[in-house]
Amino acid sequence: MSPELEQCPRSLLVCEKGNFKNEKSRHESQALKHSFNCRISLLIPECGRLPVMLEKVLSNFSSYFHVQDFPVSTFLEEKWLDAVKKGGFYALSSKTRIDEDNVVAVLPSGQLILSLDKDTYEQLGLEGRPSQYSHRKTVRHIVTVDLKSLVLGTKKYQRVLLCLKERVPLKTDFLFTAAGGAVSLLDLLSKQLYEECRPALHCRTLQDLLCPSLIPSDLKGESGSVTPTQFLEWLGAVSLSISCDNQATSFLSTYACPEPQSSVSQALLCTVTGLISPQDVCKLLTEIRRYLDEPKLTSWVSLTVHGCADSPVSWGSAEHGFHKGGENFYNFVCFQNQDYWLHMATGAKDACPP
Amino acid sequence: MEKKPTPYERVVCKNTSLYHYMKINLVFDSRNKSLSAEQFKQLIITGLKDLYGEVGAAFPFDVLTFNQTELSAILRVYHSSLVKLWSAITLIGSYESVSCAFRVTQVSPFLLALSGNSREMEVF
Amino acid sequence: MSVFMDLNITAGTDKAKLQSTIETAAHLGYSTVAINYVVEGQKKKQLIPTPQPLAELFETFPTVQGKSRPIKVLNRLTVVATDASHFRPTNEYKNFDLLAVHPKTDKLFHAACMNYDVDIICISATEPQSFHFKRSPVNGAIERGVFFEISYSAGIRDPTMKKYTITNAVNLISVCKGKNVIVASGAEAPLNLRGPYDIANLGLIFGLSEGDSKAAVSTNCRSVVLHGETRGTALGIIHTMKRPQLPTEQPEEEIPAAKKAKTDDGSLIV
Amino acid sequence: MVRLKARYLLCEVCMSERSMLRLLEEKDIFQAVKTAVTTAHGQYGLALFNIGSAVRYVNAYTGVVMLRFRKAHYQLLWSALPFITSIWKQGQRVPCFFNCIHVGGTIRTCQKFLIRYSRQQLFRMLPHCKTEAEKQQVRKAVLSCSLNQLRQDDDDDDNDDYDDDNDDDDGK
Repeated sequence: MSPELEQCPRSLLVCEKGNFKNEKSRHESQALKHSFNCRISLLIPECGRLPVMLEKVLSNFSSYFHVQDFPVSTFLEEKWLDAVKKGGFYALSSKTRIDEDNVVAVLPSGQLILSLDKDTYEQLGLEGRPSQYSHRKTVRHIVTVDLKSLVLGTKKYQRVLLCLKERVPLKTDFLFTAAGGAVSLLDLLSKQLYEECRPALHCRTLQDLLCPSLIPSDLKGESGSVTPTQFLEWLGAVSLSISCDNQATSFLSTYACPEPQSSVSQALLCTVTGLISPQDVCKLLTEIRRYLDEPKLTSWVSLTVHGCADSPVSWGSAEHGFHKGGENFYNFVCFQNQDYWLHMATGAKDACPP
Repeated sequence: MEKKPTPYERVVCKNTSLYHYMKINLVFDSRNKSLSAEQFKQLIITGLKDLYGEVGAAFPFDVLTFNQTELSAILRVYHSSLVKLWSAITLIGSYESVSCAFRVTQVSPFLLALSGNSREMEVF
Repeated sequence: MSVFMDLNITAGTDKAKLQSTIETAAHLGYSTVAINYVVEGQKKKQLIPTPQPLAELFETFPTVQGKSRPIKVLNRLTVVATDASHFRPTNEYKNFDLLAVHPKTDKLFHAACMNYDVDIICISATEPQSFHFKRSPVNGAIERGVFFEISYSAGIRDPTMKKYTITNAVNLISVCKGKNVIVASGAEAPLNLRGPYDIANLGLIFGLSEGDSKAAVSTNCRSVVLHGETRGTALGIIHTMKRPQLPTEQPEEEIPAAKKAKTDDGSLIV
Repeated sequence: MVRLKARYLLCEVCMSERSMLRLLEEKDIFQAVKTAVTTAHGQYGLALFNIGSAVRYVNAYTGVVMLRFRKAHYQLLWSALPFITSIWKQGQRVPCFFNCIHVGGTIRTCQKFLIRYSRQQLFRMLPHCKTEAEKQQVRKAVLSCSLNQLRQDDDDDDNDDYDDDNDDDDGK
């Protein structure tokens, strides 16, 4: 049939294998670079109840705050600038879509990122670079303002303030979170009408689950075990409660758990939804490693972290876009011997993960 | 006995996923229309057959989940027939001469991405 | 990309139906819709309808899915022209935000592309096109910033119409090479509407590229709306607003003393 | 003006009863192809078929037909040809199948191919001839089409009268 209808937008999957104890291991920096996470899910085989230690970490995730009609120029106020300089501060505009609207984000590195449509960019008058994922004509520009190097009262500061306050007084809904305790969002938001939200924790126990058998040393699935795509598909099937035992001839679905497989009597699936800071993810990862240090029935635990589809960045400050799906997520599989697998996936309009 | 840590390895795969996944649901004017998973799949096949003929009707795809009360489903389709399946679903306009429409919530090359779509979440 | 728009929602006579169609459009993620009033040219003295005041339609406009702002509604007039006399720019046309023409003959198509002061040229979706799209008028239209509209809902309402929709769309797109095309619904009921990403995918089977087909529901529609705003003025439109405290833009290099003094009354501190 | 590129498909209509071939008409072939495309590729196939497809040449003696499709989607339409199992003629169903013998970009290349092909067919006919008169006729026909070919290689532009050269000679 027509070949042009058989093409799909590209997707990327980066698979890594390493050991947590390796000094050069980048697992932490990779997790920290992924700034805006909207959901994590944890799968622990051979476990019926959430272990106390893990529960403690999960329930201690920092709150996030929702503010309506927050003017972007507020970030230039002195106390906000100070807060940003302290680090661990995250802000992302909400109810704005990266392929349609203006999206604003503040990264912990102190960068204020404005992903703007053509009109706004032209009115704003701050220099930016055209979006990498434009078509024919550039209709989206990315303006980056380094808030850390911005000093109150300088010419540059005045200019940014003028643009954001007078020329285009951008206002959107925002989500804030802070990690590390250096920044007190409650103080900062005292003048605003805000809503404090707690990340929502849900746990589900799955009975008699068919699990693919994983071999830590075999990342690519070359020696007959599961390939990364098969494994991720299976993880997706588990979290969406898709039945895995279908015959190849059945009418509705032919999906089956990849071979080699084994049956697990029970497994625990926990999801936390909300704006989750990367620091919290790292804490959880450390706790999972500690959990696996003790002898357990299971040989592995999986942690999936979903990024926000409408964030202007995916990893670090690499531009993120939305074509027909804005997927950007990563998945850690932690093994008992402190080995790990890391799968990082992005969609069509994304740079390659670090 | 400490084993030597496994060496670091990195593989970058492009377009690795053989399948694409679609989260869809079917809406009717009246609420009380109900259909089984088989009828649901048959409706899609009919749509495929109408738009792409016998060749289209033969595209393999899976209905991974089906929720009878919400008439929502997750489909799995080979990436080469995604565009055709999607367009056929788009152009389905009636079921048993009752007008209906498919709403596509999300399409992704990763099934896992369907479980964490920030656009669907209430908190944002 | 700009926001998603559906620039063709059939007005009809049933107000409740129109309301629910617009609500559905908002739910599907369209930020702007246009209510389409159609004038068939045949009748001698058909009155050009006056658009229904939007305030009568909704007290509060429905909120767009996933956003915090309400949907924007425009009015559009489509003149179905089988004869050159059918398209007469009168003052009544000025009541509408957008003006479209549906030429039925080769000559009228040529005239619509090259001369008519319209925003949109409609392409037939329910019958085979009676003429070929020629490159020169199509290029002329592209140069003038006039857009071609493919409407898809006829194929949803009546399955046998699909072939005409696809044939005419493929024909058009092979001539215009994917430029200046918008895809709109032409919906009469909520269930005729489809989501913007579905339409971006549907564009692929019309022969549009990935980027072009997404532009057909977003960026190109924005150009149409802007074209609609500028129509009637000479070349463009200038919004002027008084901003008393806005000082002149400062060049980055050293400012001479004379200029420094000028900015003293402004808010800029040097 | 940019030329709209086309692909010409030379097909042999194979029928069990050769006598039925004589009744072949362009519109029957067109209808048969259209139906097959609709069955195999649905409304989408039909929509593409409606753009610039035509039956350009029918030889009722040899059963050779030439179909014209747009280059952009000839592969899709071609794929429907093997599914043709019959042609409707005067309310009568005539079983047949299409055998595609050549795909060309211009009518001219198809014509050249057809002449070569017809000649081969004539050579194959030769041993089957029963009487000397028949043999002579075939030889003459072979000769005539090689002459034709020479003549045609000389004049470059004109290919309008392509179908009257080989109508008669391979009529055996």
